[in-house]
Amino acid sequence: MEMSPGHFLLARLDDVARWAQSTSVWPLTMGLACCAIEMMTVTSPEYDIARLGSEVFRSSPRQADLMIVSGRVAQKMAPVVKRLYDQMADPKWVISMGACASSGGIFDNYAIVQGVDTIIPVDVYVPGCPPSPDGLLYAVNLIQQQIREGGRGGILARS
Amino acid sequence: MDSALAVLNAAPLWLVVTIKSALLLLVVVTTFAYAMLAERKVMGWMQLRPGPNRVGPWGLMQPASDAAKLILKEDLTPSTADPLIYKLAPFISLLTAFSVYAIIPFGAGSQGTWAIGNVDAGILFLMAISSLGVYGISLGGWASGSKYPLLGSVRATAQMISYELAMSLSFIGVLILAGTTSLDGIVSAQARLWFCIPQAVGFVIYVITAVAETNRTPFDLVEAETELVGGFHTEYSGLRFGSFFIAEYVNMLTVSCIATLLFLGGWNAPFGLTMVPGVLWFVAKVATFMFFYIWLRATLPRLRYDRLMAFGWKVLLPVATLNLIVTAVVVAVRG
Amino acid sequence: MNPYGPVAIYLCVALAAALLFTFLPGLLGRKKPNPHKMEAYECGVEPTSAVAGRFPIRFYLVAMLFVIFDVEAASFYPWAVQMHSLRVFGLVEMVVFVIVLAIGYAFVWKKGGFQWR
Amino acid sequence: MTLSATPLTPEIVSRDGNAMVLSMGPQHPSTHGVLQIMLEIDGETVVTAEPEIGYLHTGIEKTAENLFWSQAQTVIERMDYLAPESNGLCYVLGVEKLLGISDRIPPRAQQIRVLIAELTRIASHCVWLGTGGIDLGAISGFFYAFDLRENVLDLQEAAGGARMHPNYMRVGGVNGDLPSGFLPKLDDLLAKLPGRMRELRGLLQANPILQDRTIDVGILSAEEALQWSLTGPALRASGVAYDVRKAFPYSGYDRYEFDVPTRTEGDAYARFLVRLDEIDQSLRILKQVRKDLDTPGPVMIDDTKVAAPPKETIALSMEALIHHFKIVSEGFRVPPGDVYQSVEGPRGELGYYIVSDGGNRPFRVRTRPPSLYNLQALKGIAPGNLIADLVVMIGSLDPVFGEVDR
Amino acid sequence: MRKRLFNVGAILQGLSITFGFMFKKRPTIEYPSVKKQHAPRFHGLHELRRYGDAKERCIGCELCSSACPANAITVIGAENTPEDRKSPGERYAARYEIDELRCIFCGLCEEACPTDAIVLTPRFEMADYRRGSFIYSKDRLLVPPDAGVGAAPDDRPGGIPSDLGRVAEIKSTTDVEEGYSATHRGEILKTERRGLAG
Amino acid sequence: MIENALPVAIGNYVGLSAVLFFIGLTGVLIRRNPLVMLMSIELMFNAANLLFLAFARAWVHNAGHIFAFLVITVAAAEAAIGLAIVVAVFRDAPFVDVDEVRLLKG
Amino acid sequence: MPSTQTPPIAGLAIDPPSLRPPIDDAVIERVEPAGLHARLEELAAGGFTMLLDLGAVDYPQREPRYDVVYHLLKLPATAATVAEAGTPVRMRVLCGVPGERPQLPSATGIWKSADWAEREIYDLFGIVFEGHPDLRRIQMPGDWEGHPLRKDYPLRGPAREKAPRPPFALKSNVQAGTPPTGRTLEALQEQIARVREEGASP
Amino acid sequence: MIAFWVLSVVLIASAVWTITAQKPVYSVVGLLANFAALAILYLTLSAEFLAVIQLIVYSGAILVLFVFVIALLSSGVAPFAAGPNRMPKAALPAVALVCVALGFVVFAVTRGEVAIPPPPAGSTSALGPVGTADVFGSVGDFGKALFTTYLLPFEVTALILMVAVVGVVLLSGTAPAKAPTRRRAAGVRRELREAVVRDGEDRR
Ligand code: SF4
Ligand code: SF4
Ligand code: SF4
Repeated sequence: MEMSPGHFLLARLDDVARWAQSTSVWPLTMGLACCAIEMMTVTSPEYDIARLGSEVFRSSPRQADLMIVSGRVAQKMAPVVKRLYDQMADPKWVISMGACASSGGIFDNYAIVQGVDTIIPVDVYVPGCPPSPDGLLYAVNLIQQQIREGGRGGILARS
Repeated sequence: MDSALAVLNAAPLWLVVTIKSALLLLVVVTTFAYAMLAERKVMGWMQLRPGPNRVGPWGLMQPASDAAKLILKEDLTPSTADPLIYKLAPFISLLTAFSVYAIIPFGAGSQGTWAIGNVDAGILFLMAISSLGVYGISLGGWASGSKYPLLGSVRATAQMISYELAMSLSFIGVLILAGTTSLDGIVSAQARLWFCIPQAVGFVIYVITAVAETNRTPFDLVEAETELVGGFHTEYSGLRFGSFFIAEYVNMLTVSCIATLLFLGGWNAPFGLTMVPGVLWFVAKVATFMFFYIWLRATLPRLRYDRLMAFGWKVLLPVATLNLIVTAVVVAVRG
Repeated sequence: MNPYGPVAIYLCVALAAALLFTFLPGLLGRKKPNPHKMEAYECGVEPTSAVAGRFPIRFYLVAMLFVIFDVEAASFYPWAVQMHSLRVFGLVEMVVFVIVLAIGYAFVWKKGGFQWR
Repeated sequence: MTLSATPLTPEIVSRDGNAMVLSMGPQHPSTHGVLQIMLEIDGETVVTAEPEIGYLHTGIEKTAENLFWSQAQTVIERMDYLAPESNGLCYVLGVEKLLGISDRIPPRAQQIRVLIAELTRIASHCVWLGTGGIDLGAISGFFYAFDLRENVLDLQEAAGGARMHPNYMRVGGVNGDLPSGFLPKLDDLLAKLPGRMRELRGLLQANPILQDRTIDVGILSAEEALQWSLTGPALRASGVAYDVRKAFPYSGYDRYEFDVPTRTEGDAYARFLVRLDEIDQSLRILKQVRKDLDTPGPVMIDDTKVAAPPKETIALSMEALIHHFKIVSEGFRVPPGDVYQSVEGPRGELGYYIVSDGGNRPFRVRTRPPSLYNLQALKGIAPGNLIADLVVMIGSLDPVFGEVDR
Repeated sequence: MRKRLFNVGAILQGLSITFGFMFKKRPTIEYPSVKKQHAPRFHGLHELRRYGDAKERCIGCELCSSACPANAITVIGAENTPEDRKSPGERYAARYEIDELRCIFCGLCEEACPTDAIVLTPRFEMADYRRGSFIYSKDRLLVPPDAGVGAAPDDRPGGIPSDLGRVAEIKSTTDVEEGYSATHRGEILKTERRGLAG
Repeated sequence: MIENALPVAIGNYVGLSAVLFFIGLTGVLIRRNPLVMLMSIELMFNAANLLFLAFARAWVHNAGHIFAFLVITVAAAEAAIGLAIVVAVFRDAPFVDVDEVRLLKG
Repeated sequence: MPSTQTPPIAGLAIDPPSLRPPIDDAVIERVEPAGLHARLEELAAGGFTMLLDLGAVDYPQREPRYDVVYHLLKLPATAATVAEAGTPVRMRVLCGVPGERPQLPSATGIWKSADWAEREIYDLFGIVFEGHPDLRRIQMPGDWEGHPLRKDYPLRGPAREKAPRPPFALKSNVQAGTPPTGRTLEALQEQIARVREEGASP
Repeated sequence: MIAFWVLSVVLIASAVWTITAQKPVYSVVGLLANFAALAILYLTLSAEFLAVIQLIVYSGAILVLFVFVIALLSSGVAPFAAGPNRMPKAALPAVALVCVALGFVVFAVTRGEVAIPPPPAGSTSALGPVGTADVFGSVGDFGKALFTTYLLPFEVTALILMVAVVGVVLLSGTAPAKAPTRRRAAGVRRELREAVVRDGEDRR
């Protein structure tokens, strides 16, 4: 494909932007259930998500890039999760961590939302109950990969 | 090299100064970035983990990527906020944080001090400018139109002004000894004895207030994530939030510089080790002070708000006053 | 050159830099507003009420006391610088000054002005 | 009358001139999950605190009614997710009582149960210690504690196959003997633990700021503690030495020597100390169990009515195959009746009231959630304190919302 | 009580402890480059086994499906035909699907299987971008023909092999280090990365 | 380098000071918000200070500085007391309007 | 396509507590609703300082339909050592509640901790506790309909129970639009191609 | 020279902004700019120390107090934040008069028609460039004057400040904040909660 120099420059800039966004994914401090403990564990010495530049857990959705829905989303909690997602500043990503968040898991019942993707868009699903912390690290890797290779983000409006 | 100097000499003064200023700002911002990285790494080491190490070699590109990310982040203004003040607040914070470096000398050469402006009332200007730093926080929290930021900013303002008092009092001891308000003069007054020895009490007070003024653990009640979510900057996103962040770290750097200048002998070499250039000594002292900051953060829990205020007013203020009276007595008696 | 000349230039540069830092994101960040995003944050629930409520008097008090004691601190500066020449005279002066203020300080203490709960 | 927010605001404000209503949680870094507390604050002082729970209501009890007895254990473990195996143990003990096989559990299985339960307690207290430290702003403690927890979880993973919900306890014993290489690893942990505890105590327990933040915060007298049905460390910190392991021993706990640490102050610091001491006591128990574990033996009851025969036998005997099919495809039946069984979980008395109607699924599993009752006491102790103290109080009560909300 | 705050000694002790930790060995596993070796019993991604002679172990008995508390397994058995014997027994699984997103990795299926056909391996890297890609059907669960373990039973009733309980201990028939080809995700990503991301 | 004369004629300073003073005065007159009124008063104080300093500079005499300092001190005290009154009076009032204050009107 | 799940074996016991085997877990007492409050007060005064637990069970085929179960613990506040605590007495008080307009007096006046437990029973079973200071739903959102732990409440809730389930992949909840089965490499690639054409959707 | 005119424009503009701004906070920002400009103006007048004090006391303390009071008192609630801005009718002529007088004064003074009184005898110190040690307007110079010639006013400031402290404390009436009792009326709690807990129906 032909590219004008300007376009080329823009594309490179876009690459840089994507690199920056992918290496500085700050998660939102939001724990829901058991998975949240494993989410905390990724910061622990053994796994240390800091290595990937993501240890800056922000409690305010305004400053976070990544929402890790870690655990079961109850019907009562669903509006809260949605609101928090809405309140995050763009660009933002979502990891649905664990069976419960992704599909309801074993709790196919009245109380649990059957998959958080019914209320907010999910970028990466992590199966497991709970996923091991390295499984979550893998998911963070996938998010990074996605940002770098064409997901939301960058400077060219692509969404 | 020579030709470069020649060009410099030929250039009009204002241009030289502008270039110098820009360079200095660049240095300050870079130092901030790596101070932050250093904090993350040192904290990591103290916590049994390596810290950022995958973004660039040894994680050295981490600050760059964080900054670029923050720039590209959506910039939000909540509808409850007062848009003008909301946008002004981080600007004020940043401006005051940067401004201080106009008068901070980093070393002395044959042609005088290495500073943008070597002002006679240097230390007073430090105080004046840093006393403006509180606006960013108080206005920012208020303008967000949200409860957590409001609470955070009220706390922050109260804390910062309380400790500012003790901080200025701790300077006065140094002033008495040095007899001048120029930073240059204060450093030269320490050629033989660093003021952290005769002014030990003042130094301790200064360290405490410095930590409190920059809202760091154990005085980080302003941000106190676990109590007030994000404190005054809860509603800020992107680089506006980043500005507060930068301001905080630049302030950290500033107080480290001040500690070095006022109490640790500035660029004076210890033990007569003069073969190492003074600037390096200066940098080393600042770095040590910064390390101490990080170390504290890795170790200590946070004080409770009422304790903090009571400590500032009931302990630090009288002790600082006493300290300077005692200093004055000594000076008056011994001359 | 007047030493404040470079300072002024530096301040202008700093001003420009600060402007750049704080107003750049407004240009570069993409905006995608939605109604919830514009709401004030309150831990994920609807804002419970407009930001309202008054703060207890001790918060005001601290600011007011600060103003007063800050003036006190400000008047220490010239004194400190002149201490070497003023000697005992200056000392006495200042002790008087401090004692007068200490009365006020003690009064506040006694009235519980430094009591935060 | 339901009042909507906008018109009410002035009323709330004017009630005594200076109130602000603030929602702390459900997403708040220090509510340890999804607790919401509606606060009426006066500056920084809490006037009224109204906890609102249910943000994690999972319908576990209902789901359990729809699963086989053995399958139900998987959901039950997910209640107190910091101590899954305490849940599992309690449930299993209850079902065994209903089945009338309590006496026939092999001793080695019981030892392993005690081992896993105590490991779980340590892991759980590590999480509490870490997050409690974070609440107070002492971040490093979090990492040291989680490093310790990681070692415990490695053991759990080796034995049960999963880090958090291994489903290792089984009706009739445990699921498989300890794997090879487990005991040396356990020894490593036992060797590492005292040193790490010393460091943690040095860093946290001795820290004057931490003491200042916790001492005299959230005081509950013994009477109050009983009124609020506090159990576990929270009750023992108020001076009542009630420990299910001593009062109603199970799984052979009466064979081990350990103390029940108590304190009388009843404040957050006392709860903190009691938990730390409990880790030490767990270590003591672990050392004793470790000695027993050298003797091999069966770990599962030999009763094809409740436990599928070992897989190796399936290939050999038709009968075993049929039992296997029956147990797997329709589960086992439990005679009708009801039973209350409790164990000492890390948070207190964890109990199950189990009702069976004779079918292959539980008719009702009612949990006695220690966190729910412990957390409820917050209503009593929160008012009049600072927000910062509230954070400490929540931390010191150590609620787990999987269990509070179930 | 306030005196407590001035206990400088304790603060110094705390400082020395954190300082000391700087020089301890760090237990960190550098994840993407080094992978944690999970315990053999670890409940990770499922795998459907074959015998050494490449016949499928699964006999389509649906026990795993009924043991599964999360209803994550769907098995539809079919009769083997003499021309095309998929498994040694009479029946085989015509369709075998696991919804890995539903699955809670409890291991009950593995325990239920009378032929050790379904096992949980220590693979933990299962995350993916689309919900649909978590329905693991036979083509992704079944190990490659050359990865079979154990000798197939000849005439045992129902095709129950004699190596029960032992092959389940071998938790990974495909090499862990070799990139999880069982999921096919690697290849797809390699060719189609940009498309997958939303 | 050393400028012994004022940068501009002293009259300009007087004028500027007067303008500032009257702006402050106008503020006090037209605003009913006590905070803004107090701020306007501060403006007036500052106008006075400017004059002090301008004359001090013109005459190279210290007294102006001393008096400006005293003015600042008084202004600080005034602000603290003034705001204390505002807070005391208006803490419980829904509106801030000095006309609404019966207390002051007797 | 029939489910492969084996149907449950329903138990036959209508009133399991009456059939219980001799298990020594607590002193059991059955009380009529009318006498409940008095009895509880008596017990509390008699040393049962702690309300260990308060739960309910629904026996749909029995009358009275609900059992509210109080577990009490006799534990002196002065039990400062394990020896003093000894083996406390555990007591179970069962109280049948009729299915029509189930009501009971509240125990919040006796033990503070009954507060949330009673709210929970109200929420999940619909049993009203008279005299409770603040009887609201606690686990479910305030506008929830029905009482989930009643036996006649479907596991998945009334709304979802009626919704049609996808024909194949019975057990998964894959949303419509993804191919139901046979997720081969080709199918995935096909899907990817489609997605790219449509321009990535969220 | 240039500085003076630029600064006067800034000064007047910010002063006008201060008294006309809609919200008190805007006034504060205006005043902040005003004070900063004034400080620079002081510098051009060789009043180094006063410039610093201007920043420290006015900008750093008094204005912070204003911000604080606004933040605490109004907390962003509309009526307080904006404040009534009515101009009493009676004040109109006064304002007009003031404007006329103002115009006259400015006109007269800039034309030099008002006689500037001559300097009193005896200046204090040398006049160096601002920012060099111990010259007119520097800290040292100021200190010397304040602590010798003008000692009395200095000690009087202490008195003023002391009185202010006492006044502030008395006005604030700081009865030590009583910890609210644990038992507040259940009614309050209930009302609070009903208002606060999300309820679908009443919301619009
Ligand atoms: S997926 Fe498992 S571990 Fe995660 S929240 Fe659900 S039940 Fe807990
Ligand atoms: S591991 Fe458990 S949940 Fe997963 S498929 Fe097997 S039985 Fe079902
Ligand atoms: S239990 Fe084993 S043999 Fe039976 S269908 Fe499942 S995998 Fe196949």
